[in-house]
Amino acid sequence: MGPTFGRGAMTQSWIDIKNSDVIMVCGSNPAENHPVSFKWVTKAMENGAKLIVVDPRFTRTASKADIFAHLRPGTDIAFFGGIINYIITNKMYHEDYIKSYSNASYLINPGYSFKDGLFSGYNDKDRKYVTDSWSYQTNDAGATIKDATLQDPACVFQLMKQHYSRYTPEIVAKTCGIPQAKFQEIAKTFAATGAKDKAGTLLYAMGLTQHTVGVQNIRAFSIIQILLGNMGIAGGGINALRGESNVQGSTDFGLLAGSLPGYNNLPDAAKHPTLAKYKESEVTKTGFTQNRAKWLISMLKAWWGDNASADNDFAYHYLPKNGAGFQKSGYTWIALFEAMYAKQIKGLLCWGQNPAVSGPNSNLETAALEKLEWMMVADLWKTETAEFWKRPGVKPENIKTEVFLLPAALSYEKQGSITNSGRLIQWRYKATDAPDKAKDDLWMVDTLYKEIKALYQGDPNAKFPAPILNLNWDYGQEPDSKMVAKEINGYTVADKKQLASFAKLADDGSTGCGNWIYSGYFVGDGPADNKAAARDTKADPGGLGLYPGWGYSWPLNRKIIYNRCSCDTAGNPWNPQKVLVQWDGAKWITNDVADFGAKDAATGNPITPDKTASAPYIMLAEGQARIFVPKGAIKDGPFPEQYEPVESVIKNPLSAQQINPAAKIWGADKDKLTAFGSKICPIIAITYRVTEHWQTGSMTRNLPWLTELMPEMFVEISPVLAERKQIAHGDWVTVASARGTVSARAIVTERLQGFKLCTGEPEVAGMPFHYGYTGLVTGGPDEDKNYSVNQLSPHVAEPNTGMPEYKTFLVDVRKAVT
Amino acid sequence: MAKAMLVDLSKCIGCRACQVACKEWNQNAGEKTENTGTYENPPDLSPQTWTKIKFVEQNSGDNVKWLFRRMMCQHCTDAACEKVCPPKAISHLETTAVVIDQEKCTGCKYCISACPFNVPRYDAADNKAKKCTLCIDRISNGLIPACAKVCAPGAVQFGERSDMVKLAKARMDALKTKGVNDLRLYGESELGGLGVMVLMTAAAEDYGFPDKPSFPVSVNLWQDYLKPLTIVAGGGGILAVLVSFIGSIGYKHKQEGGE
Amino acid sequence: MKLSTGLTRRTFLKGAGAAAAATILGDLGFDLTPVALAAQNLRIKTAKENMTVCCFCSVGCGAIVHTSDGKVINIEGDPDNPLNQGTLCSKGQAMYQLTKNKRRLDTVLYRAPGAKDWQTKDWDWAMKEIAKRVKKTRDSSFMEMDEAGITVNRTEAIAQLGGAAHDNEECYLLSKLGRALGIVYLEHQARI
Amino acid sequence: MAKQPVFKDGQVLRFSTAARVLHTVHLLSFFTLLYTGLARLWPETNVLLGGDLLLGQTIHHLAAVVFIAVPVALALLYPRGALHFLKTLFSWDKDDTRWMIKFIPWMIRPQAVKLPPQGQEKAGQKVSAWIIIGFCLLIAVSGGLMWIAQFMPSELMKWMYAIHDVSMIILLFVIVMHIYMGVLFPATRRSWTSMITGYVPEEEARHGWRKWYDDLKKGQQTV
Repeated sequence: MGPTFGRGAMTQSWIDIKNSDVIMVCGSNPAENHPVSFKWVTKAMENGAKLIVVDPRFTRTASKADIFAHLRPGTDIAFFGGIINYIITNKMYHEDYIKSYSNASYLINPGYSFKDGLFSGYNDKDRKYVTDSWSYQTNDAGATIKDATLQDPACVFQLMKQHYSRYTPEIVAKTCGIPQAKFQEIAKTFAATGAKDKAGTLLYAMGLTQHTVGVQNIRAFSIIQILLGNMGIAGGGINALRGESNVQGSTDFGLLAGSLPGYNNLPDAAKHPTLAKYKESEVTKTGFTQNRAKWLISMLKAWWGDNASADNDFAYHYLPKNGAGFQKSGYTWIALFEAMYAKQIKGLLCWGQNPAVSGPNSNLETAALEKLEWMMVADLWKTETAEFWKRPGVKPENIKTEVFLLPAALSYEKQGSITNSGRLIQWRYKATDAPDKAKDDLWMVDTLYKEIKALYQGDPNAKFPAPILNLNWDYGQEPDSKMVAKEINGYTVADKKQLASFAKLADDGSTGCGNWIYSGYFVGDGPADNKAAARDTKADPGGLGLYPGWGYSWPLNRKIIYNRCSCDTAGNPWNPQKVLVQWDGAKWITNDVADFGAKDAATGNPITPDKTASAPYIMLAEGQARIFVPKGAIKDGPFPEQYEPVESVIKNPLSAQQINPAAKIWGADKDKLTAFGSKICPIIAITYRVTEHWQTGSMTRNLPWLTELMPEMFVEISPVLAERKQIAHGDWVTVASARGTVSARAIVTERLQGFKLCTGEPEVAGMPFHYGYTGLVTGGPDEDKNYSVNQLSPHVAEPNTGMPEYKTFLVDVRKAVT
Repeated sequence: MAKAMLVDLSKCIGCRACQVACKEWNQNAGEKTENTGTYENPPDLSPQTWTKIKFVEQNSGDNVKWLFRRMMCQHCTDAACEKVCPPKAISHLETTAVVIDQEKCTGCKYCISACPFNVPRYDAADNKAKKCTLCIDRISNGLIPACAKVCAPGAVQFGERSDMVKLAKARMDALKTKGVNDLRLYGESELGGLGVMVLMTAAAEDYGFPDKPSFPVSVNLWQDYLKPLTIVAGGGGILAVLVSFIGSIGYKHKQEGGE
Repeated sequence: MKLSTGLTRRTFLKGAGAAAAATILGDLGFDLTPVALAAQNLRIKTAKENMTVCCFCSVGCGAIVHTSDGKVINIEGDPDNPLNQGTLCSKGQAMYQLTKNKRRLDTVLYRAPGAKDWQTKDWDWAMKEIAKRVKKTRDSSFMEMDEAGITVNRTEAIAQLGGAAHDNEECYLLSKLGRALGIVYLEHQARI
Repeated sequence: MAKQPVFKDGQVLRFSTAARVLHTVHLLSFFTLLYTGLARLWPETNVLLGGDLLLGQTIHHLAAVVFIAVPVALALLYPRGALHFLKTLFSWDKDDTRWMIKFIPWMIRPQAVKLPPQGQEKAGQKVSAWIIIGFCLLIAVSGGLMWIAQFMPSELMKWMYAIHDVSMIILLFVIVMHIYMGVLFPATRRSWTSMITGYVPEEEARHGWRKWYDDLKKGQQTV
């Protein structure tokens, strides 16, 4: 969503789902994995909304759906492409919306082309695209040439129309296994939200992202939402239902390769060797990102204080710079473990995570842990990661890794804030003490830093100690999360006064701010200054359930981003019943914080709607949603194209390219893949979560009330497959892929069915990924068995984000030989 | 006025928060279970498990239905358990909740076999019968039961009985317009009106409910006559004895005549 | 007494019900049946309410942790939180067992190379040892320049993972410390 | 058990020691069972145990075990005696039928009724024995099942409680008659002493159980 709209976050809040007219659930299972979101889906359905669920499996969400369809895993783009085609051919798109709020009218350079599955600029030696040809036509003054009538064959609209004309209902049936009648019904129902006063929303999760075409899956649906005018309106949008309580916060704070807090890119050795080069490529002329220099410099000030000043580029060189990474495949998750497996990584700091179960191809990843010299794990339990050296099938004496296991405190045994996936920051309080010696992570990080700093102070010939010694790090003897919050919020360096918002950030070093998007959430020491702790539930302007008085949504407590699009160019709301913002002729009425210039910052008088009509997507240089993504923002094509998963049993019906040409594939000895057409592993495997367990299960497999509900690892298969393999209900079976095996109980159910419309009628086997080999319940009775399904998943990844392909690979299911 | 609970199975998503909330509020322990080929666990109610969700899969043609049924005490107005309980340990409280007084219960297990919904369970640990109390400690302090509070989609509502019936009827009308058929508000009148009414979107049997719940014949026929018959037997015996005794006054051993 | 499925039994029961209710209403301390007595003491009546947000998925449901003198006695949904309005899911409702759980780690543990089991250590020792290893590995692998002669100031020998379940303030310090050490292999759950 | 002489100073041996032990045990345990059992219906009557129903239940279980174990043990110890007893119980002849016909008039005005000669057990005694033993068996079986009700199918158990209580009611009625016959009924009221000593006056035996008396005279050992 970042490349399409400018921000990578959920565009609505959870409560806003109740305002939707049609809810499409694809690649997620909210009733099971985000059950309380179903409070709002149920409310929407009570107001007459329709629920469409498209999933390889009939889930508990599907049990409540008005329309349900089985979809072959890995064919989401074919399905969405089919809907785009349906919308265009039936002219159900929202014409004024796409004309003024999207780049549909932009003309594209003739250099761009798409032939038989490949975009222009592909270099198959290093499986990468050179993306220069994907660019807008500009006149000699540098402005983009547009055709408002959308007829010019070179305009984005026509290129899109031509591109998706190949996605006919027949192709959708052949590829996805959805009967044409059912597909028409779904397309018609969802496309109806193209009407001005209708809102359609998508609830998606890892089901769409964990593919080698993950980003393009979301891109495809973004195009649908732009065409139907569903972005930026109440009840409309695209919602990533994220899995962890503060995964939004951890992503906002840059805990990812190549990322800094506030989504500023980590400097890249090749692209931004100096601060000047960084400003040149990262700071745009137009759009809100023209302020990026202020955000980065304020962060550098917050990190290195007085040691960051104009004359040393604000300690820009203290930041590590990204290189090519492991075998030029970057530093993301799989590259990290491949580097560890190749002995390049010697030490690991593992804070509250359990990669031995959650990482793909865990046989390789736990073998990689054995190659480490030392490793630190901070967690609440003895997790599989902490005890990888005594996992089934290995001899501890052969594993030389030192392991430090630090006891951590729980969410209500410490104080701080977390951000839900609707960008809402909420404050949490300490209710009770942590058990015995356990400490909260804030204390651990603080103590570790102080110990490291002491070592560097004591060693004159330490290597480049400056970034460590000069770090601005003083949060009290016992670190206080409130002091950290004040640093994150931002302050004026001179008098240490808290800033009200990022509007006042400067790039001259006069302000310090840990994370600009959080600026405004902790504006002082007073009780009302901790906005994350605000608990006013009365304010509900427009009755839309925005509740601005509860907690604080970044940025600036805005609930629905891109909300300028909820009105036409003249400022009249598309849907008078659900008003986010409205121009009343003289000024803007704002039920939600405006995501555009509503008032002139200097003079304070209102800005007329026509001025902001052309740039509702303020985080993009062109200010308009990108149906076509130009140049480098995306690595595998300006338009989403259907490709088969890396391990597939079917030939790609759309083009000669079998898999995503830019997909990342690694070649270590344990990275074996099932070749196309192999008969050994003919069954499509999908992995997922259940309500009763959470992620790797280390938290929930130690709770008797939850292990009672879901005690053992299981695999769900259709009666046809069960019959063919002589497997009965409740039998122990072995599931094997090219990389490993796992044993599981068989659940034979009609909720899974073979895909009769696809060639070879492939079957599907579904497995949860919560089980492992430590904890009150490991997933089965045998001590010496590892019940983690990720022993099967492959080390192949999506080109833009490096997201592994968990959701579809090939396995065989056999009766366990006991 | 009488309170009631409405369990709206058309909204239930089977997330089983009610099962955990019941255990958390009543501090009931988790049980050791195994996967028997279904999501449903534990397999049955028990002294520790006072409510659970039954997963029922129905396959008609290619479309699949997945029903979730809430097993719990239905708190009947005409409660078979209350009727048969010899030590009168079971009584109606707060006009709706049928509660077993743990002090008075002598573990005779009579209520277990009498219940038309097979709910009470015998706890060998303390020789008592255990079942859902409709969170009597919560509702008698103005709170709503733990399972009603926790239910996210709002499938479990608690309040005045009239409001619950109105709510259910409105929901059924809405569902009818959406084309859902064989709707039924189970418990509106059954057994004198169940304290826990169930809104069904399939036949009662599909969910595992008896279509017409009633007192087991043995209980109904028998329970009304137990006490009076005992008196009749005892009294009648004594009466017969008196008649014989009076009749044989003046009986002399010899008068009976030789053999 | 005829087979009373008709009114007599209902009225009788209603009477009984009323009688029972009377005892409740008449709870001015006299002749309370034991059950009614049990019904009175609500275990969270005098508890302190601490607000928190569920630690599992990212809906962000509010919850109340009831404690009495520092010990958790009950956790249930926070009715004021507009996101969940007092409701939770099965995991959120089981949060109570996270703190009262003998499987929770409560001491610092260390596993020596090749060892078969853990040894108990203390914080001071562990933190110093970890700091030593971080410094040794960082200094032995630190790259000030890359082959193209550009200052990069990074180490590719230390990886940092986690964590999506930390507080924002903890994530910030993890990010700050990681980058200050020059770590580029820095990932967490959002990636997988 | 020592061989007891059949005739001893004008008395005839009617009940062996085993029979008397069985009868006393049954007498005691029956009333305990009845008392503790009825406490279920009228808890207020449970005065002796201070209203402790649980104690009542435990005693009930204890007495039940005794009630069942003793006859079984004695039957095993004295199979011959037990067999004989059953044989006599289930022998039936014309005299017995005619006896039964006259039974009600005999009860109301014994002085006006002449009864046919009877064997070791009068017809009435045989019938009441059948009823008592039959329902005791029923009440034992249903009681046993009730004890482990949690393992039993609830459909079956629904009837066990009813059978248990019905048997109790019938037994109550029959026992009242049994006591009356043994202790109060003028025609037979002296026979309760025989349960203590085991002997009945020769004249009583001749009068009441003529056939049995003649057999004894002929030297048949019939106890």
